[in-house]
Amino acid sequence: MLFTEAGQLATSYKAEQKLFRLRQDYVAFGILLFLAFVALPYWGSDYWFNAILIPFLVLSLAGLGLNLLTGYAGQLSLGSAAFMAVGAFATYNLELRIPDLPLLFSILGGGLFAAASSVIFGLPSARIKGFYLIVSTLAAQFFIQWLFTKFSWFSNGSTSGVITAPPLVMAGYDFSTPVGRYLLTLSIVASLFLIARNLVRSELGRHWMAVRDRDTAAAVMGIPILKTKLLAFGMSGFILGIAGALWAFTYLGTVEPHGFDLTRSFQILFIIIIGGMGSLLGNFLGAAFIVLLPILLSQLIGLLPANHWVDIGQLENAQKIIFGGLIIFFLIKEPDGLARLWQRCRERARIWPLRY
Amino acid sequence: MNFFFEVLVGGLLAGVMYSLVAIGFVLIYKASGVFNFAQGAMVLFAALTFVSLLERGVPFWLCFLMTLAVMIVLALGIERWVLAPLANRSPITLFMATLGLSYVIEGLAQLLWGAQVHGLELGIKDEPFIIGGIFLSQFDLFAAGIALSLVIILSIFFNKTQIGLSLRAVADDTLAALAVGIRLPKVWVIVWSVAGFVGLVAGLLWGARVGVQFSLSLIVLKALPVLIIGGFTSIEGAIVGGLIVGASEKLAEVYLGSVIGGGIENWFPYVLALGFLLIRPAGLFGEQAIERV
Amino acid sequence: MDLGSTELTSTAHTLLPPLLKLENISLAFKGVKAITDISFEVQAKRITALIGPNGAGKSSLLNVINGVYQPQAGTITFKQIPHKQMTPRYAAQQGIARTFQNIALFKGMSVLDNLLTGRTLKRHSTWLEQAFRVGRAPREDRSNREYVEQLIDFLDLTAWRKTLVGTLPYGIQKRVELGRALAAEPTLLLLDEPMAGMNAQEKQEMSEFIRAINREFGTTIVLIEHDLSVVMSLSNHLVVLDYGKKIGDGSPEEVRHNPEVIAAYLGTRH
Amino acid sequence: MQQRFKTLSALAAAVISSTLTVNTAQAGSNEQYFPLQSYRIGPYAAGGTGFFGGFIDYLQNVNAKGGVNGVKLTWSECETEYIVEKGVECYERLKTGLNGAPAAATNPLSVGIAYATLERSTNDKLPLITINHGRTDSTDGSVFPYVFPLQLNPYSEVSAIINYIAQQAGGLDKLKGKKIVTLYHGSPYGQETNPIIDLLAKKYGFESTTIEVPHPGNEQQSQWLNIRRIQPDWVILRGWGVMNPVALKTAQKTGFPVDHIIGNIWSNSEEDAAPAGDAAKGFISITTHPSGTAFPVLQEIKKTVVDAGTTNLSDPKRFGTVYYNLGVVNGILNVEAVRLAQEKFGKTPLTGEQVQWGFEHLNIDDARLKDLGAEGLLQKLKLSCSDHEGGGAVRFQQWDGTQWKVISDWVQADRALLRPIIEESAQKYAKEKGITPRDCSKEL
Repeated sequence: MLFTEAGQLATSYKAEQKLFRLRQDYVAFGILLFLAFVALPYWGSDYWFNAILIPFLVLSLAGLGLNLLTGYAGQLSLGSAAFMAVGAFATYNLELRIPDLPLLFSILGGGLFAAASSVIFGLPSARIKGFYLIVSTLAAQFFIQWLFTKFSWFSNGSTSGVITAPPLVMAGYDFSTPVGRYLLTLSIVASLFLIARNLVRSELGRHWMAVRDRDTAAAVMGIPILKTKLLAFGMSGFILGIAGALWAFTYLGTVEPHGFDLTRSFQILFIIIIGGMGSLLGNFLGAAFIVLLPILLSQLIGLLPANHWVDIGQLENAQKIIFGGLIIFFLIKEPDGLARLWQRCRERARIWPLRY
Repeated sequence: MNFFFEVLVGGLLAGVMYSLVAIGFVLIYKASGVFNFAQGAMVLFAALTFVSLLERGVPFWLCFLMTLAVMIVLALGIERWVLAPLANRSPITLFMATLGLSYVIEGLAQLLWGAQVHGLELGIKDEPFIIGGIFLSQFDLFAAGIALSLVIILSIFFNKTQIGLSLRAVADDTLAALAVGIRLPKVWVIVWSVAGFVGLVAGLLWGARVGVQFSLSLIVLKALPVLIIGGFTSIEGAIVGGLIVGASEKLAEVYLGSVIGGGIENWFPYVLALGFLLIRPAGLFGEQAIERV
Repeated sequence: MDLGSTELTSTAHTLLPPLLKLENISLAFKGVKAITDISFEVQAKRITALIGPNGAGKSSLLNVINGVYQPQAGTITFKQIPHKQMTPRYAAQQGIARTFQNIALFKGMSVLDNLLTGRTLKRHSTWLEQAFRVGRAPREDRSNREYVEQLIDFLDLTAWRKTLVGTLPYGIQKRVELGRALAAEPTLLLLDEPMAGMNAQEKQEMSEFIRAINREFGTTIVLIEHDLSVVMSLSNHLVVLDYGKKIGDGSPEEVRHNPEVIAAYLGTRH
Repeated sequence: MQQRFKTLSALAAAVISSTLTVNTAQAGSNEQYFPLQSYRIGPYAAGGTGFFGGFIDYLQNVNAKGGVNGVKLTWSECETEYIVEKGVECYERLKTGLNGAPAAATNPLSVGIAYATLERSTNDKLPLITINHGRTDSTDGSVFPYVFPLQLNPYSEVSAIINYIAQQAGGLDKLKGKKIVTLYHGSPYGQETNPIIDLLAKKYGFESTTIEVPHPGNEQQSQWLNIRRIQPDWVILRGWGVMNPVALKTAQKTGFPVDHIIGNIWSNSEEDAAPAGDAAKGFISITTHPSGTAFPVLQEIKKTVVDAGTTNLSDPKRFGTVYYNLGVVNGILNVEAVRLAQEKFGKTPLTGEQVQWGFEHLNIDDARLKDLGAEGLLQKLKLSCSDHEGGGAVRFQQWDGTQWKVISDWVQADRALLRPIIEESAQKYAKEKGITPRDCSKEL
């Protein structure tokens, strides 16, 4: 029933351009929203909110930020974490220095600052291409981290450079409980994903993909290459910035510049490789994978009987190997990531019980 | 003024250490077009294997040979499970695969040998000595000597041996090389093994300098700007790039750092590399590619 | 099919000034000459073919015309405006569109999206309007979509509208690329070996499409093609290149009897 | 195919739900639980394996002697790799106890994780122990009731080092005109004390320069050339991990005498000195707990745990090293807090809130140190509502090429001088967070 499409034909181009074309998609989407906004807050435990759901949502958003740049516009970046840092620190300072600014505006402002810095470090993409661009993004990574560590102005004179979350109050409602932080994160993440969905289906989304697939051909068709790339950097930075602010304030509650180091950038890159480049759903799948796999592994290792032949802690090194191996595996076997696998499952389910 | 020269010379010598890592990149890039981010992990792996064997009482030269053997096995594995399946894929895909590879190698190194910090003594005293009022480090001079001999060995290898010549043929024109019967997988294994050898040498010198431990893999981040400045395809470029990066970052740390705040060494080479990139996209010694449409 | 085309006979000789005029164009890469001092004219609404052996500089010449390469010397006059050189974007804005020798489609996008990308210069809404689907954006979305759907019908691509172009057969990809160029409603269409690698029947089909485009849209076409039988029947005007120099220029009949062309191209080499 | 897929997904769901279920406390067990957010891999593994090795071995030792008043101690580990979000996940996973045994306190041994779980543990009423490190202003227990930077906070550390330098020079007044360079790790931890050293410089009239080493600290050529140019009397090394041996090696290379380098509390282990080889010979560092195995408590652990083959150390040679002994000290303090709280709340497993009372009333005097067999290993310690640090004294040790030799008696930090700064900072935090500080005069 869920996959019956027969008879649902789009009768106008307008109908085809709606958010979802199929009735089931609307139903499924509605159920999903209901689960996320109503059922989970009711059933979830603190552990689920604090340790799984919130980081999952934030990392999905960060994945989206990088995916727009790398998956859609084809510009490889190793500096995602730096723009998250800009978002977090800018939000913190906006909240601190403009007392009456509502929290939501501070977060949006943090996103805008991150977008601006992302555009600046994206400027060299006018001349350099491919993986040469990682130099520019790595420069961003190291420079921005240094900036926030070095100048304690950014952390309001805190000697250690650590910033802590402002009170999470919005429209008089306190979001500082685990459920509250979850709902706040979920609302922001959901809205940004909807905007992103519109964006990648719009003319700009096509421009990004055109630049990614064949930049010469794109130029020949009159697509302004630099503007298109910079818009990708900007949008990517904006979303990463908001993800950074959420990471700092709804997830951890506190953050230091070191929390946005190169390892984090790699983590986000892995999310989109595993999840699927150029796929919105892939961000969720990749983030879920990257959040859940270590927890599962560490739980499984915890189930092993303690003995002195194997050093349990050392076994955790296996996790690194598994991650690295999976990256290679996905690049070889499924370059389009989990999202593509999911799509295959759906296609198979659609024609079930037939094989093809 | 003496101080300036001290910083300069110290920086140049430190730069040689970066070059050592960068040479490994150049080899691999030339032969297989892969930008190998895992070179740092290979340095760590080689050094850790070496020092762990040494600590178990294996004599120095045997350690060296055994580690070399391990690096060759590693190269075989990489060819088989990473490079061959990814043949003809885009450079960015290959780069990301080496990112994954670096995780595998780092995890493997620590799984096998543990995470302790190991000291490594190569028997070179590091007492400073003074020439013309300038402090010089004996160890760094020694390292520079090793780097120089490494470059000579490699150039003999590439110019005089049969294997080396076929490697150069592949680097110059892969299709033509295939046509005359050079087998790519074999070439890859050889070149990754040679890169493993370079990694081992770099690992020993770096290990003696900073101790053999996890963060050795991070020196890859220093080698990157070196390559950008020198060009990905030239060993001379790696040396010159290393010298430029070493000298300029030390001078910047000392003179610029006192103005805008210290600790700028992490990003300064990148900004420098970016500057070079905007002026000479292929690096000082790299070949500029013409785009065909 | 109604795309506002004007009826005209492509063989009718016009006395209008040429749409495109190249004068003394020279191009070199790192000192190696690719094109030496080439001049010729392209009459509006006609089909001009560039022929010549591999490495003769044909593709380079197309690249010069639409601004991908910047020539070291010479003048390009398009619609009576002389230029030393153009950028690809400027050329596109002037109404020049093209296809590529090795298909340069956007592989990760569907046929429909590839063609829609061709309409880029027909849009005026900003990206913000597009992101939120407000202002001019929805209207443009609809009109562009309608135009592109007509093109899809015209090129007989309906079966593959939503397929990713990377997965399509070669011949279809060539047609999609033609469609993408056409979506821009160009004045001048440059086709770089539109029939390379095709069998006789596919070539026949492609020739029909090119002829139909020229006839129904009134588009001026410059194409590169190796198959002389196709070229002779399709084009009104031939320009022959060899080693970056022009060795022949004229109607198919004239070129067929040009001794230099026969020596360089038809006789000794093939 | 479809069937297999279904079975597989059902299986996967079962695994996920079973492994992700959080252990919830049930009544009935007679055990006290220690959630260990340990780290045994990653760049700082050497510290984690030593510290948690000592901690666990001490807990084993207590159990071998019948537990704390009959209450057995239990623990489980969760690997953090020193990564903040992993630490948070571990915290959330372990905080509710194990098989009915309630959690006593968390000991993440990481500044980052401590910061990230500070508010959480306060909300959950679970003491957060940051022995020898952590947030300096959490010393003020009126604002941070559940945070305990036991023995030594970062400010005290600097003050003690300056006092030692003064001792060597022959008095605080002799500091005038001296040059002291602080070489610090480019991280929040490294920077934390910079304002304090500048403050002390102003007060005592010495010249202070702070020089940053970017993380991780593989390359320090320019920093040490700079130091050579300044020609300081002393260099305070505020390092972490690889930065320490590299600093010593580079010092040697640039000709700076290593016996005028003083390592701080995280530059004081065997793992910091030994990899530098000869270059480390003569290096001085502070410690709150000497290394060595001569202390009765360590002999006891040797007998009940190490010789029994159940030591947590993968390399038993590390028994009695600095990190190991810090783990033992940490174990002693945790267990003492439990023991003390049991006196008030009864000899049963206690909640974190009850253990917090135990920590806040810790009073380890000479007699108690003797009972514990920890004389000389541990300093006297008295905690209160307003003072969550307690000690503030350090000893100095020198590396002789193979091991540390203690070279000074306890040197006390000038805690009275630091107190107003700490209070000011704590008040600022309280205001930012809307916390009403406790009135410590009313606490018993």
